[in-house]
Amino acid sequence: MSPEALATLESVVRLVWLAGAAAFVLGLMRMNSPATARNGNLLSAGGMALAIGGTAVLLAARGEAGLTAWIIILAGIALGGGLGLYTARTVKMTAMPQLVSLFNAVGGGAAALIAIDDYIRLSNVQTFAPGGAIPLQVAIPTVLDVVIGSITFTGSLIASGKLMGLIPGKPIKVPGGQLVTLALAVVVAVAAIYLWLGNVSVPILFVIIAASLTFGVTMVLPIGGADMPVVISLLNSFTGTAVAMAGFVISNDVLIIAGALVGASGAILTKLMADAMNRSVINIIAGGFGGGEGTVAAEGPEGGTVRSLGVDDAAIQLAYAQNVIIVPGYGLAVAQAQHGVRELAELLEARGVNVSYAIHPVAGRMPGHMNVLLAEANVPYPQLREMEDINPEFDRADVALVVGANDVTNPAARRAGTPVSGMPILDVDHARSIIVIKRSMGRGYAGIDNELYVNPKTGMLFADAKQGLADLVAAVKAL
Amino acid sequence: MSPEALATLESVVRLVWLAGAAAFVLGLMRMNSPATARNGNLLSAGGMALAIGGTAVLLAARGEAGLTAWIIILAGIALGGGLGLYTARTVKMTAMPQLVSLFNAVGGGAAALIAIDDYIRLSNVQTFAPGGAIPLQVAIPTVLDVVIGSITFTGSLIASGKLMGLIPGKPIKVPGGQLVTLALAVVVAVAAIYLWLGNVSVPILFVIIAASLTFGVTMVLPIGGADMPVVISLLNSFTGTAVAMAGFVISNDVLIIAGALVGASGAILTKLMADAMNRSVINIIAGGFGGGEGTVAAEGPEGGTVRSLGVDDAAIQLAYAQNVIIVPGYGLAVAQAQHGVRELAELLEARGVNVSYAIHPVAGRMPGHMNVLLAEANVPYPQLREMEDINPEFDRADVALVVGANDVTNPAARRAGTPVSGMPILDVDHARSIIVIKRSMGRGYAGIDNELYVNPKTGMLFADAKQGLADLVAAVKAL
Amino acid sequence: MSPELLAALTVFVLAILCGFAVISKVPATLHTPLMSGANSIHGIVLVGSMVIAASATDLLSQLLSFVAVAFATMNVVGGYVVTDRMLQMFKRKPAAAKADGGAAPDAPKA
Amino acid sequence: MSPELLAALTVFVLAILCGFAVISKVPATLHTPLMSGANSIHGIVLVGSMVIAASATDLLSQLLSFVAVAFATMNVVGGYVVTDRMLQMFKRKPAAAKADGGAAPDAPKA
Ligand SMILES: NC(=O)c1ccc[n+]([C@@H]2O[C@H](COP(=O)([O-])OP(=O)(O)OC[C@H]3O[C@@H](n4cnc5c(N)ncnc54)[C@H](OP(=O)(O)O)[C@@H]3O)[C@@H](O)[C@H]2O)c1
Ligand SMILES: NC(=O)c1ccc[n+]([C@@H]2O[C@H](COP(=O)([O-])OP(=O)(O)OC[C@H]3O[C@@H](n4cnc5c(N)ncnc54)[C@H](OP(=O)(O)O)[C@@H]3O)[C@@H](O)[C@H]2O)c1
Repeated sequence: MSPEALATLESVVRLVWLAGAAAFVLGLMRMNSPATARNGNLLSAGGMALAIGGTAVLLAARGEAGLTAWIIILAGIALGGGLGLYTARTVKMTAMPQLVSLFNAVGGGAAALIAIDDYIRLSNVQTFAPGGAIPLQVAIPTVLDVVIGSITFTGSLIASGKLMGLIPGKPIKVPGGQLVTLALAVVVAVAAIYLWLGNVSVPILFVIIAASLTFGVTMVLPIGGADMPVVISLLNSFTGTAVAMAGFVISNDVLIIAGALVGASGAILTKLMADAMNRSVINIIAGGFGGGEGTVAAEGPEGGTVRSLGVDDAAIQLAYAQNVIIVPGYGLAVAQAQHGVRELAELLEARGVNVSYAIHPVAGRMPGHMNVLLAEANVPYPQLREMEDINPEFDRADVALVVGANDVTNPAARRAGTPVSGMPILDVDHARSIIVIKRSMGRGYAGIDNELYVNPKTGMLFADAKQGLADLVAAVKAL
Repeated sequence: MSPEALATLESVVRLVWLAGAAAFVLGLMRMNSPATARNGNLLSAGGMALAIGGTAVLLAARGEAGLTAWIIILAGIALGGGLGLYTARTVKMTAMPQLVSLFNAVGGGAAALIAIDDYIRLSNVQTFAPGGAIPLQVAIPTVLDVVIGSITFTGSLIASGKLMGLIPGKPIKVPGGQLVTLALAVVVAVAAIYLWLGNVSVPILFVIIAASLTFGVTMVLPIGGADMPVVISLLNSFTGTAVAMAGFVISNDVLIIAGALVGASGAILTKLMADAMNRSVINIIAGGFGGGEGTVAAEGPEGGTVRSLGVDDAAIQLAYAQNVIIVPGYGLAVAQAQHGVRELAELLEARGVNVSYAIHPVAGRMPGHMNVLLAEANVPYPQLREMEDINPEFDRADVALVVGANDVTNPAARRAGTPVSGMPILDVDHARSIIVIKRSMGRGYAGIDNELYVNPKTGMLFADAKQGLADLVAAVKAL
Repeated sequence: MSPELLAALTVFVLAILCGFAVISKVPATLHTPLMSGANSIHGIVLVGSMVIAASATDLLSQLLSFVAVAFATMNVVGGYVVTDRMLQMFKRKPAAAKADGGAAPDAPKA
Repeated sequence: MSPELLAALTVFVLAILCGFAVISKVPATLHTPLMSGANSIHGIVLVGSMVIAASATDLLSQLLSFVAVAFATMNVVGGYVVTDRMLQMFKRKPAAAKADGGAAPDAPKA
């Protein structure tokens, strides 16, 4: 290919990359609303295909890649693509967050590898020309990429492991704790400054890598499993930043744009996620009250009596109500009771009862958890009502049926001074009567008692969510 | 200043410009919500000050500007700044759109002047080196800048004149109409292609300027005065684009960024504005049904009887109601009756009536018109309720008091086939009883009869809004 | 295509995307202030006007750039001030009825 | 600071602003799919991995770039597919109860 033709091709490929980057932005924009979200994801995927295709054409035209290089590329794509496709296709809906975290880990790893490879090559060149330093504008993004990418790699793996249950979900205190973390940070900082001062040293780079990889582990281990979605989102933002740095290292605009885009949007998303739980990101990373997964205490809240309710009573209340609002929570997800709840709702609707679902934004353990589960059980989308939307309607509800939800219904959130204070809650206590299905008087994620349970209007139906719903269905049918 | 120091300064100023551009984006972002909007505007202004200050420092350091140049700059700033400050400070709230349009005109003019000046200079150089063409990557943005900037200049002036009443608000049919417009477009296109083919000619540039200036006039003249806010928004987006082109012409990133930002956000805003009126931008530009400003017909809608209501009856209904919803419209703005309506509301509240205001997004003649007017009259912000928010509450309202609103309450919008079909309306007809203050059975902006007025629940209080409200206040006091 | 032009195009496209993303779900109430706020931003053309004024040597150039500077400054100053005045109206608590200009009711226009 | 670096920085800053602007008022329901969607986007690192793989000559570089390509592709392919699966759940009308995988209820984890 003639030099002019190649130059033109380079320009064209750069424009193609730009088009790809634009598709990412437009795709994310469309993912802001449920109606266009899927389409937005496809747009983004199209942009990605374009960018990758353009790269392949450019590399082929440049002709610098030999047979080995092509084999490496194609084998890598086949291997990674196959693994990605297989795991993404077969994962269960409830196991998605851990998979996303895994994908995030490899993305961060790839970004770090680019900088590592680039640095080793540059250092080889420098060895032949001693005294010549690696310019600061390469050294800075290289080190940042390696540090952030490595932290993301191990951090995301740990997060994924916690969610898979391979690593205990409980906060694990690292021996030495904050001291170790501090020491690692100091090592990284000193080594980075050493390299930025103009010294070229691969061993020092490996010190940075090792310290950063360890840092990723010690950062995520002490955080409770229930906080993992926020942590994953944060690490996702990190990967974006690492990719942008990789873009600076190899002077590639599309990496810079896409990386910065993810870095920034991921940061906002992390904040939104934390906000929805009424916590700060700092608080989560520092290891908050997370990890106390249900069934802690068995005593009722002081000063109130708990009224236990039989299945038949509950069935009658539901069957003869006009308006029923179902409030699903984490317990429903754990018990995989989404199909049971749908069955009950259909039964009630067939009897002329109005049924809707009140979806708290952070019900469950990841944002949108309830929507995904109920959608999986084919609950019609319009029946799912968001908190702000449905809260006024509890006043008109005859029965609120709470299934495995706890914190998101706790009226204590309206007072100051409790761990849930300030978190917006579902106004379940405004309903004419309340039925709560859970196994015991156990606490929820925040680890505090729920005043709703001692409300005189409340009847407790102690059961596993799945079993309790099945019993209710049978009882309603028998009426 | 040494060349190295100057180079460093250039880098710094470019970073300052970038910071300014970032402030524009962040400022616009904050202007998305009423709580942060003012702060956002200040942030944007701060970015602007930074960018201008940086430019001044850079020009001074370069030392290429002589005394004359500095006098020109300072005199220009003093003149333009003084005019801008004075007009902006003294304008009445109701006259804001025409002023914004005026500012838009001068902005577009300045953008066009930059390209014109640049072209003339380049052509002088080219004359000395005959045969050398102006490169396409300069010629294209130059022509685009000149065309768009010129159209904006005259178009915005006409829009402003229409709103000021200097030019009749009615659609003015240009003799020859679309033919003239088409001819102008052809002239511009041919001349542009001539220049892009490598010919350097200042006279041809002036042909383009003249044709574009005329095009701006013929484009806006046939559009009705009531559609001007949308037109101004569109021209605003044009100016942004022209400024971005000016940035390409003189290779200045901050002009490109800020211009493109305004071009794109202005385009979206124009679409949102048009959407809110249930019209398309194309439809507006092509000159729709606009311009029929009130008082067209005097006959009542067929098939219904109109019930006229006395002031005292109306006062009693209002004074003994529990919930009153006030629906302000264009007539209230015209009659400057915002203070009267606040007085009546306060009087009613003192008697224990719940009063709120239902604000339709396009009530009046510019978006947010009603909010601005009522805020000016010190109506407490929380009493202003948006359409989606208050519509369900009409069911519980004892009286809906419609003041000079027409189209936004017309139930015909719920049916297909009328000019307002599909426009969301205020559910005024759901109120227990309805009082309408207007001068006659005259039509609104859309030029159709309002079925609300023949609703048996409706009583018409025929009066100028200001006078009618004053009478009502007196009558309520007398109770 | 020169690398500079490519870079400028990249910047252009990204700024357009920013513009699209920024104006997404705006309440209609804020349409007019937003239009006005965006209007002030294109006053950045003042930077360009200053640059051409600084290098203007012949009379025509000086005249053109003087007008450009004056126009652009009017756009900047007037734009921000008028936007601020509009937004002042949105404050939640009317801090003690202030006797601002423009409150004087005027003869109806229509 | 070289002009290229300045240009790259400009692009970086603009992309950050785009990122901020894009995620503004998102319903909590979409937080997880959005996170996953953003996660796929940084799979663009595959482009960088391909570029270094193409110029890898020594064994170490080849190894590193092979791993990078595989990692990045896994991120891209898996990311988009899993996001799409999540978003499929948001369709309004469940088109005839489809017997999708993952519906099989599983033993509770807690
Ligand atoms: N969505 C997110 O993004 C996210 C992320 C991290 C943390 N969080 C936090 O998670 C909490 C969510 O609130 P939530 O009300 O959904 O859940 P929750 O407060 O954690 O309570 C769940 C309840 O479900 C019951 N339960 C557990 N297994 C059950 C089973 N098999 N059958 C029936 N009931 C069962 C438990 O009581 P028994 O043991 O008595 O059965 C427990 O009290 C909030 O505090 C939120 O801040 C949310
Ligand atoms: N807000 C925007 O951005 C915008 C922009 C362009 C167009 N529009 C359009 O404007 C319309 C707005 O609806 P709207 O209901 O507010 O107004 P409207 O439909 O235009 O009706 C206004 C009514 O006010 C009455 N009126 C006029 N002067 C009056 C006075 N001095 N005292 C009392 N009443 C007076 C008129 O009836 P009488 O003559 O009988 O008194 C007229 O029917 C919509 O069609 C909308 O699409 C809005």
